[in-house]
Amino acid sequence: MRVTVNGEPQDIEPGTTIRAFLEARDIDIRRVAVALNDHIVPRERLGDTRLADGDVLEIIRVVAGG
Amino acid sequence: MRVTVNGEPQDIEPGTTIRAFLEARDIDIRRVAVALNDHIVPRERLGDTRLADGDVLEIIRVVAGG
Amino acid sequence: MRVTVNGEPQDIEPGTTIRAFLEARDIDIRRVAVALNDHIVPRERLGDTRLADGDVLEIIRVVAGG
Amino acid sequence: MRVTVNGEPQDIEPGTTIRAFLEARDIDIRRVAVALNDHIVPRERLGDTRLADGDVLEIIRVVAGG
Amino acid sequence: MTKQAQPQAHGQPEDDRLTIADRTFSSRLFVGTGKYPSFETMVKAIQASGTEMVTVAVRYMNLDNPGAESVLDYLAPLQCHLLPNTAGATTVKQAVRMAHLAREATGTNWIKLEVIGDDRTLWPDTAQTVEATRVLVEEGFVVLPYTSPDLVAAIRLEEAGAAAVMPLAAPIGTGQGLLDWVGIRRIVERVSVPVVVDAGLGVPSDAAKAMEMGVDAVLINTAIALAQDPPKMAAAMKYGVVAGRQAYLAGRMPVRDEASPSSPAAGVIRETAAAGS
Amino acid sequence: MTKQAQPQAHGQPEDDRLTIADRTFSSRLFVGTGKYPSFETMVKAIQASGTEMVTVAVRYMNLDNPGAESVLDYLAPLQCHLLPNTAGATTVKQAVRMAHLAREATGTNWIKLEVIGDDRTLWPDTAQTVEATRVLVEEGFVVLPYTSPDLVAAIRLEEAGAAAVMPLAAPIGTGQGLLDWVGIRRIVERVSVPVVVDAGLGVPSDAAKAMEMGVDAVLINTAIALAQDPPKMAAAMKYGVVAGRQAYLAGRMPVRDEASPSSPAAGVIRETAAAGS
Amino acid sequence: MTKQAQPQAHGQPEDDRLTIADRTFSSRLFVGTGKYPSFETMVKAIQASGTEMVTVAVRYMNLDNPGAESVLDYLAPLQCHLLPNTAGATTVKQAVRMAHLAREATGTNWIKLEVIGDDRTLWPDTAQTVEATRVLVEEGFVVLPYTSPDLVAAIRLEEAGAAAVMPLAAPIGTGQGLLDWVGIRRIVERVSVPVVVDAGLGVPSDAAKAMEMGVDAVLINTAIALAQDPPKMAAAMKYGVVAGRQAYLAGRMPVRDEASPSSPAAGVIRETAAAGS
Amino acid sequence: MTKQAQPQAHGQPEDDRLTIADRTFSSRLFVGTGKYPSFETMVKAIQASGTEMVTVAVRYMNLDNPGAESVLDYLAPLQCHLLPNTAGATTVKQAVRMAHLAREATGTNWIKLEVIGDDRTLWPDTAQTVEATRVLVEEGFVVLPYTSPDLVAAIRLEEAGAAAVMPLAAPIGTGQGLLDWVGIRRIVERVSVPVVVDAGLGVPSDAAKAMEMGVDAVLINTAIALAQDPPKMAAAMKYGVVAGRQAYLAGRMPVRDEASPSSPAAGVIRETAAAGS
Repeated sequence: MRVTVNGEPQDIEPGTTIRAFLEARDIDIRRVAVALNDHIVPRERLGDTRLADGDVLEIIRVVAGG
Repeated sequence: MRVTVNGEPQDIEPGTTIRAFLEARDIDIRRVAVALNDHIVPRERLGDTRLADGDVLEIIRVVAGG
Repeated sequence: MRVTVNGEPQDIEPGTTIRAFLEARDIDIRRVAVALNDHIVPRERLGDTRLADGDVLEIIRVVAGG
Repeated sequence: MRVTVNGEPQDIEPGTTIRAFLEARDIDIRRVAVALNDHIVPRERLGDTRLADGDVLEIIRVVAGG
Repeated sequence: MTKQAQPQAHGQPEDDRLTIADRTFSSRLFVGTGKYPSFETMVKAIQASGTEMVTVAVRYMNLDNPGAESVLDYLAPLQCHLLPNTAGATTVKQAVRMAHLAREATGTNWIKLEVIGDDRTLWPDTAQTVEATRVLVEEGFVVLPYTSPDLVAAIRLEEAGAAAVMPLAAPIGTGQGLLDWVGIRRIVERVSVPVVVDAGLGVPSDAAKAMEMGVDAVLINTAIALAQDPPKMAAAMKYGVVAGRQAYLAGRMPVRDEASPSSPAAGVIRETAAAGS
Repeated sequence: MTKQAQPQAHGQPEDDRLTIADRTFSSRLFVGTGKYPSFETMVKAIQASGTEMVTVAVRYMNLDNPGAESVLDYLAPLQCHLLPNTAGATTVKQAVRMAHLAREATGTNWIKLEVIGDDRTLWPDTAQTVEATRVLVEEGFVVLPYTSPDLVAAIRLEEAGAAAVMPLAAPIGTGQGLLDWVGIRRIVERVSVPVVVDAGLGVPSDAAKAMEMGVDAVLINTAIALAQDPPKMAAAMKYGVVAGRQAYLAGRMPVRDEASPSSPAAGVIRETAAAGS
Repeated sequence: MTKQAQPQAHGQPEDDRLTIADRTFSSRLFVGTGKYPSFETMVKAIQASGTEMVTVAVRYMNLDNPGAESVLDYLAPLQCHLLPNTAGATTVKQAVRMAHLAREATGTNWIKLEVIGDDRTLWPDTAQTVEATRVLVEEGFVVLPYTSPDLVAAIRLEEAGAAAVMPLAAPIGTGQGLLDWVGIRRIVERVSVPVVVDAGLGVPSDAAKAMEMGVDAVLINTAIALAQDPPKMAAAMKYGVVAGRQAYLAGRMPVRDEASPSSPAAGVIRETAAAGS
Repeated sequence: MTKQAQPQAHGQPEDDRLTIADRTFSSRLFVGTGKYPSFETMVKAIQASGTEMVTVAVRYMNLDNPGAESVLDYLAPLQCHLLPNTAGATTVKQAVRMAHLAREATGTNWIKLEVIGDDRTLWPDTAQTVEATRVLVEEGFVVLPYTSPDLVAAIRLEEAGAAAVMPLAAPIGTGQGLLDWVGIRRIVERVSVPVVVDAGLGVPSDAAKAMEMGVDAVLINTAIALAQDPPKMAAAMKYGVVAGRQAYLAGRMPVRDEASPSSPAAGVIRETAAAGS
């Protein structure tokens, strides 16, 4: 199953939740914002939102800036 | 019959054309622009446009400005 | 006997020392500089310097300034 | 016989006038100012002023400048 | 799309014409007609300025005095182009309406577009000015909008079809000169239509400085009209504009940090002959 | 003793001559002859400038090349006055000596006096310049000293008999413009001999600004000689000087804090007829 | 609606708090977190600055390096408010989206709104910024928009509900200082929400000058981050802001045209005693 | 002989002392005592300023009121150094005499030397100031001469033995700020004794700007004494001086022509997910 994450294609297991996807990559979910198909997924919903084929996922972090 | 000219009420004879109205006041029609009820009346139509009761007439001239 | 003090004529007793002159006017000698006939009189010499007729005395104080 | 001209030593014939010195070098005397041993020699005197051993001659011209 | 800040010197001045839309100008000075002590003085000043285009306004006629002298009677013999303005407008709708009436009254489709956003400073509302430009360009007007020195506003005006952009130097009528000259220069560097500095210039050195930066023309009213001697000041402005333009074409010397003598360093005359060698 | 910063406008430009000592000038632009790419370009620039007086320097002749072209060959046909300078002098004695030699070489008793106090910035030593002025005036020279924008130095130069005072705008050859224009204006207000701004001007707007403050003339060299097109820049400077002078005579509008419209406040056209009354 | 340019001196500095929306600040210096040589230096600089609010940006995570250190790890101990920005946005839609994501990522509804209209100069598009402000305010954000020194844009931002307006001093990252300080002052005089000067300040005197004009706070990033010693410069900026604010509250002396001695005119000591009377 | 305009950042502020002759100062702000509304206000302002040296003048005592309060009664508890001046002197002789009397009256051999050349502007006569410096240094005084921003005058003062040079920012008492800041900077770059900017500063940003250029200290009187709240303005000046000094030590960012974002260029969030690459 293929999804797009931050503009790049990624193959993942069907049924994967966003939270699982992030934790598998050691991403601290308290430090990111996530949008799925253009809609923001609140942090507390990441664990029960499953990715589907063709989904577009965006993972945003805070960086230094002026 | 009463019309409004440049914001002021004026009593005029029924059937008066704009041109007649202007000429009666010594206004050179080649030097003005005229709007009747918010629509510009081209100079060549001033002679055949008759004022009606309640009409709103605007007479504009060129002045010095920056 | 007449001397000039800060540009003004003053009559004083012959034999008056500068110190006596100053103290008679409640002037604190630790706070002034004194010139007699264009020469500065050091503070410690004020008590043994006597004024003579025609002397020109200048008494200078410190004032606020920028 | 040796003279100094504009800071450089030059060997010349005894008895040479300044005018002769200049003309021998194609220098237009109407366009220069000349000083001999620190004194200016007026143009009309160049012809009768002879150089002597050890003389210091300065030849000045007008140049472009601001 | 971008103009050079320092062009190679080129051509003769007589070839140095300014083209805006369909008109070509020899003079890069436009002049306003307001505020003169008399129409006679205005005429003399316009003549002295050498301008080829003057601004006028449109207003309701005062019907109590319909025979009042018209500025047009004085301007007609001068053979200048007219540039009517929308001075006084504060909304798109009002500005567009004034443009229509001005076209009817003057016969020209050129319009100096003003949409004021703040009454006290007469600062333009650039967002509405962009919108009004779009409307009027669509209707066939040649639009010269008065704007602030805001770069993006100028870019948007160009995109909306403005025939030129006219950033202000300082608030109208103040004569404070080029307050934000860096802002004006930024516009000159980024916009491809002509840039005309409008409003706030006070003296010819202001006009010259604007032209030296590559501004294409300037529009001056108060600084001439309220000078003690308006015709003489008009001539002064003419020369200032020419000076600045010629300097722009001539290519200025680079500014240097270090002093450098104008006379030769070699051969300096000594204090005394004896000091020689 | 004091000049007006803003005179009543007066007279025609043709009557507006500048007199320094025994010479009267129609042009208020003096031009230096150094640093041009060629004598031919220099001649064209001088002609384009309209100047009536040019500066020259005096130097030891290079005896290895005595027949080198003279700048005088090029200047002679131009009918300009010559103003020889003492450029390179750093002491009173040296400056005085250069003045003597310059007088002999050029036949004029006019001298642009320079006594430099700092080699890197070419800043004048005003104390020595005052002293040299005193000496040369006594000897019958017409002395035009180059000075800093220091007010008291300018006053002392006038007291010493200077025919004019020539404060610098910026260090020689930098083109930085009027760095301390307040200083220059202070001199204009307090000195009664003509004030000529010398050195550092870069563009015509600089020259115009100086003239608008009441400066009597400007002297320009590098900004013309090192422009990409020196004759065109010379013309630009001519116009800039005329512009500034005319503006000074015309009497500028007062600078205002508050905006004020150029078009009438009354009779502004409404957004819609219905809005009427 | 209008603030005083020169208030009566009042209160003690400890009472002089700045309130924006629901937050109150003792420090009037906000600091950006970009461009530091290291996070450690950033932390030291933030501490030295005494700031209570720092800006951050939001970006796509680089999935090739998801464990990269987070700026938040360094900021967390500092107890500063976060002010996320929309840097990089060029449209209303993009800015609004970035604001949403920033809110989710940081937990604050405060947003520094940037909508850039020109990539080269990073000049704001004020029309779109007004529109984005309207949208975000409606959604409950506390919006602090970055804007140009254009007066009417600032007024429109206030009307749209901005909690403060943040005009630029000079283009972002240039350190050129207050280019159009008259424009900034105009905004201060006409807008009633706090004015924060953002972008382009280079040195503490720039910050002090802004504060002296009545600006409520300044936001500085590059001038600290790219100083040779960022923590020391951060302290310098802190002092500059305090100096300017205190001076504003203290009420400056009026500028005078004429000199006036600081020491008494009477009783001046004569050259010689003999000169007496 | 020459100081760096931009030193490597170094040391801690507590190590950053200023030494003039035999005195070392932690504060780089000197304060004048004239013109305060009352001695009480003066004392509070001096305390708030953190200064370690204050100026005073000497005058003939008024014999009609010999018991008048002395400024010294108020200054004594403050533990500041006294710097008596020669304000009012217009000749070398008068200034030297005032210095002698000041030394006798105050017990210090430090003297702020003023020799005024023009009564209206209080402009210094630099030539006489150099001469008086020479005389007083020979007599063992520590001489701090007030001078103009003229470079060569400053060099001559250093050569004459001045312990510091004190160029004016603007005419005394005007608060006009750094009129010829380029002139001041030129002096900083070329003189090796401390440079103290004296006279004409109006606000802390003026003081900070001077310090950022490498000036060693500033002397302020009128701008504090005539502020609406002198003690608060004194504190503001203290912070302004510290800010400027710290910035000088920190090494400012280079000014850049081109904008440069403070937030990362990479990873900017797209308008919509669908827009994804």
